[in-house]
Amino acid sequence: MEMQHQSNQPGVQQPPLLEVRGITKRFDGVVALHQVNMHVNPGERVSLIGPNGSGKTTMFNCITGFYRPEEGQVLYKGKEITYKRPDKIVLQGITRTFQNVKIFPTLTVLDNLAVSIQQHQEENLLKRVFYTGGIKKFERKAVEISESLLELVGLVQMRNERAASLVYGQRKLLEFACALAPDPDLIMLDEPAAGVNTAMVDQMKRLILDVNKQGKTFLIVEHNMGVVMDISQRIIVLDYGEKIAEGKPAEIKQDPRVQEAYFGK
Amino acid sequence: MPFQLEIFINHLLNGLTLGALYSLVTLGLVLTFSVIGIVNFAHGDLFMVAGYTLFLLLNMSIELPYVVIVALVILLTAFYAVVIERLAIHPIIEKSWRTHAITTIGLSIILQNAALAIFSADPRTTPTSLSNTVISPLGIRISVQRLIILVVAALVFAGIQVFVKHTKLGKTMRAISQNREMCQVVGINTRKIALITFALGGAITGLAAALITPLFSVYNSMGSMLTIKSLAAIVMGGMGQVNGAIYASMLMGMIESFFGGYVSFAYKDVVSFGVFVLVLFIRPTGLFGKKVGL
Amino acid sequence: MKKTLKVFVFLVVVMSLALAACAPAATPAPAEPTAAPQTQPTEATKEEMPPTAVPTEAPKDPIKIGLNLPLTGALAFLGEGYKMGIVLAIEELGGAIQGHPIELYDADNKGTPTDSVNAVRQLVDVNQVQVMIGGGASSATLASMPIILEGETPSVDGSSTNPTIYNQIGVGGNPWLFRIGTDDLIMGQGYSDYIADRVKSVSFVGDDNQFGRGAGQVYVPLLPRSGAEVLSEDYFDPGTADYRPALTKIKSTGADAVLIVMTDQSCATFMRQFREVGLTQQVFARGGCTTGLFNENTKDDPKIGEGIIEFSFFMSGSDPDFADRFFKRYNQQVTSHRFAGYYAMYHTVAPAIEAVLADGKELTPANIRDAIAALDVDTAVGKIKFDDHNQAYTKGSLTTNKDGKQVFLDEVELKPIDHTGF
Amino acid sequence: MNISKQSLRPFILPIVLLVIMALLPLFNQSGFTLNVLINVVRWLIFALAFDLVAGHIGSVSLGQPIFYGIGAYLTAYLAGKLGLGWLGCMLVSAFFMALLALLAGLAFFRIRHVTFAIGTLGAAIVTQLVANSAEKLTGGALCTTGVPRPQLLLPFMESAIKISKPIQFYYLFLPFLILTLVVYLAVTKSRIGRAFTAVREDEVRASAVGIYPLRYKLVAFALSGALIGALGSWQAQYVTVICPSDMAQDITTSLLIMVFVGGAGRLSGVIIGGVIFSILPPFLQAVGSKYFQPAYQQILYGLILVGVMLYMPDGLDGLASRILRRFRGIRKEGV
Repeated sequence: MEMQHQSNQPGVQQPPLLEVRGITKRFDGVVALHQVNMHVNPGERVSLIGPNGSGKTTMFNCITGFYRPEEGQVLYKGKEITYKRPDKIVLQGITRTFQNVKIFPTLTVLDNLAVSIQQHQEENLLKRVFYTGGIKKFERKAVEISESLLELVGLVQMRNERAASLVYGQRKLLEFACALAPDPDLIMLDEPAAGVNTAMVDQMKRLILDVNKQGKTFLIVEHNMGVVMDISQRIIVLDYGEKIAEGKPAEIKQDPRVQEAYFGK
Repeated sequence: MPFQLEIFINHLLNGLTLGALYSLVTLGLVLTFSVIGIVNFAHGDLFMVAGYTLFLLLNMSIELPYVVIVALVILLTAFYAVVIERLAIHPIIEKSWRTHAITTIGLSIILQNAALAIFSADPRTTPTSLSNTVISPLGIRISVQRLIILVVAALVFAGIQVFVKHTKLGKTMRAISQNREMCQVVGINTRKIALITFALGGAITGLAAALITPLFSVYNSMGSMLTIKSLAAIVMGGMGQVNGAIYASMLMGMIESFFGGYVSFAYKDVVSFGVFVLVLFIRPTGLFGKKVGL
Repeated sequence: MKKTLKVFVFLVVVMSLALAACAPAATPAPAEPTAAPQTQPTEATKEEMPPTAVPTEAPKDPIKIGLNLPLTGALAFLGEGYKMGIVLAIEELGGAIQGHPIELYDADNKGTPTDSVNAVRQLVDVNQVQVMIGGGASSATLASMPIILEGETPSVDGSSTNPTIYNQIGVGGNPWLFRIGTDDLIMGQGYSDYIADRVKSVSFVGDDNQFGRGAGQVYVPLLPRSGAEVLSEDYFDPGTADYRPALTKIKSTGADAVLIVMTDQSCATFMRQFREVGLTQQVFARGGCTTGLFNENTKDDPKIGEGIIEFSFFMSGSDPDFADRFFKRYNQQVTSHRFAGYYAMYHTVAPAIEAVLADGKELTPANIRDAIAALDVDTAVGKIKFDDHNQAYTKGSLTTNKDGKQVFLDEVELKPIDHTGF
Repeated sequence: MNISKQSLRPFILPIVLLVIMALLPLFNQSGFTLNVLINVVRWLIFALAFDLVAGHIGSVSLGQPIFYGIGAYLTAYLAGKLGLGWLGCMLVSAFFMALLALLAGLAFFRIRHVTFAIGTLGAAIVTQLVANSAEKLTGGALCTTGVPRPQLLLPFMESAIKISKPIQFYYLFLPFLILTLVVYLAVTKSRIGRAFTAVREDEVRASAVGIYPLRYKLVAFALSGALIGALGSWQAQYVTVICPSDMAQDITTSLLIMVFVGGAGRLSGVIIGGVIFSILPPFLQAVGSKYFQPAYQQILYGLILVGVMLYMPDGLDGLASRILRRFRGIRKEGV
């Protein structure tokens, strides 16, 4: 199976960064995802859309290891990650945000970023206890990265505030910065534009495009169709746990199945 | 020791009454836990206060019939529960489980020591004429008080089933226990329901105390063990499932009776709590599946 | 702002409650018959009772007596009982000995070793008492013994019945601790023979605490040696237990008799259920099965305790006059702890202090210790005279219940016994 | 940068505390004072170790006295039967309690929140009941007695000093508090502490930043178990008697009061709570035993605990820092 993706000859299409094969997930007999296949290529901006309850967040959770799918595989850089623990998957280079914004409220803004970086710097627990010299260096590096990210999202002046004191939009930006912090290859955003004002939506869009230019891959779940159409290179549509369409934004707009799923007949 | 059927039946009956007793105590706790989502570590102490209430009522200068006294204890205990809810539970109801647990542990300290200061450490007995009247159906001697506990426990459990499934209030409680947020969204006053649930839990606890203390004695620190056994039953019964908690209470009664009777009394609590801890490890969702709510 | 106000109000409430906590002690409420007397009598002795000595004399130095007792926790009823006896003794002494007013200092040892160390430290170092009265839990006594030794303050103990203590006090190394109550081993020998003379087999049940367990360690090996088989041995949490499963088990063993080692309250509950199950064996008891409190708790049906034979020390039967005085004072029945507290104060500490004063010596802890060691007092329960292990051999008594009242059967002289191996 | 300034602040209070505690016996050497100080040390170590689990990873374990009791019983065996020295006993107890904590943690961290609290409470009761009933092993309700007291053998000394005076105990004990404070600070003020906070606040989010929650819970639990095990070992040698009641729930209650009234998860909070509530009971008893019946004292503690939960969820520490902040704010405005 893996052989397929190791063809690195020039001219042949690069293997996908993330590949999902035949994922099925059930909850107490209710099928949340059924035999879904999808992939994300390196450097791509892909959106996952669908009506409420169509299985988008479930798909996120299956990819990032929070759910264990009943069937199917998730491959990242050609390696299977299906039943790995969430923290292991993160360390391989996939970060994510959550639909209902998750930050650590009593940590400072800076520490929220630092804690997102630290696990990537040293993975061995023993090292963390006995290797103090390295720790100091790591810590300096973490602060450096965090500062530059705060500048990027515009939260520098809040650096020493407790994250609990941020307003909703700022929390979203912080969570976004945290997702960037460990220098991942794939960033998965769960509704980055939900619940924020138009200025913030524009800022978010700009950030995504800027970061993408630096070579980061994005997989985004989003409801705001304007945003989806603006930032996506490719769109995957789920409905009732099945993939019903896939294509460029313009194609998806025209697709009758998508219109039916969204607006009914 | 040869197997004797009479002894076995006796152990069975003992297990049944002990189980009925535990489940009556557990019932009040599991209701509040299920509907309000609060684990009340002072529940056993409420039972203790109800026990002292019974003691005072039985020792009044006017002699009231036992039925009236039981009714009074039920009403008063419901009232205590309401007072506790208003003063201590209401302000923290939206906070974390940690706050709930520590606040109710604080309540438990207050109640236990207030009882110590008022009634001294001497256990008080509250015998009624029923607890000394013994009948012997099928050659098994049993006091009328014990029979009443069995019958009332059965009636109360049946009543709860009917209440939850067929009354408006019961249905509302059930709905809240299954999805609190949704209920708030559709405009159900969950806080009012919380108060009513506390009162109902208090009433059941009062009933339990009024029936059970005549068989034993009431003393200030009796609540701790009752709370812990009830909590164990709730966890084994699947965190907030009323029926599960009742079954688990019956199971604990049976374990204690049979293990104590045939093996060792010193280790009977070790075994019943051991079973509880084991259940936690093997089936953290409880023995009886993971249906949510009442 | 509102929050700060709330916090302030809360602090005020806490402070006022702290003050309120003092109030009941300062102004004794009219005694409700069922409530324990607690501090009220202590205050009474200090404030309302003038020293009996000639009032024209200048007030003499007070005698400070420390109480190292479990006043909270599971054994609180023991400590309370002791205190009731001690307070009554002081009242009968007129609140003073030869013009020296008596001051009582409480220290709550909660019946645990750690708190017992704290309690003795407080009494010795802060309150600087001249003599202590302790009792309740043997483990607490054992833990406090090094501190008593170091603090060089005598302590009179009423009911630490663990035989281990015998080997460690007096010539055993600690000359400061005295026991007026005999321990399980001393009592057990005589009672085992008595039981074995009457029945061939016994089921043993006890409270699951130091009292019941300690007795079990003695009787379970001693009874077979005396000639009675032990068919079962069980312990129960005092008060909580539903005893029916145990009673069913006793029924199935078919023992000739039951030996109960329980305090008053557990015994009342146990016997009530014993009758419910319809058991008819002879009941032997050790502890609280024929006491006034037991009969009080079973007064609704006097048949419950009928015919129990109990062996005990400090039983009201052996000093009925004291039992009457106690009931008059508290409107409660005497128990062996209440009894022991009284005897520790009235017949042990007080005579020793009188002896010191009579010799014209100073009231130092050391002088009081010597006086206690030299005591030879006749009481209703026999001589209080200490052997070289600081053990007094008060008499044991056999009692039974008849028509809801305790009836005195016989006295038993207790003798020193070899304690090696304990 | 402000980080270096911040990293100094947490050391101020513990250093002040330690200096005061080390110097106090110079002014008052009564056995009572020293015993109170020994209790302060004991409760502070206990509370700090408890807070590592309850405050920092947010798992309120009501079973910590298990480690204390087993550590003590283990010491009775090691010191009494095998003749192991005091330090050896403490180390061995610490090691085995850390091991036990790891095993128990693997089982108990499968459950969470209030179920975890109830489960650990159940385990504590089982352990206490077993200690009460297994008379051959523990002496049962009659307790294990006669644990040898420590002997200190220093270099260049002919014979060992028998530790028996309170002052000797105190100064032998104090370094253990220093060690505990160092461990506590080293763990909580480092990246591990940050990860602890992450785990406490949101386990799902913690996983999403690469933290494996179970691992950190186990670290905290094992550290706590080791410290408490060593403490139990120490206490057994100080009091010489160990009873099942040493594992009783009122120890947990005291810990809850100290940590949550003081301020959970913050060193200053634990120190404030630990010091106040280990000094207050003996003080009230000694000064006002005539007025302050033990029952009233307990009621007062209960009221304080409930009141703090209702009105000052950050505890006394939170209140203190709020007042300080306001005070500073006013001063700044004035300048």
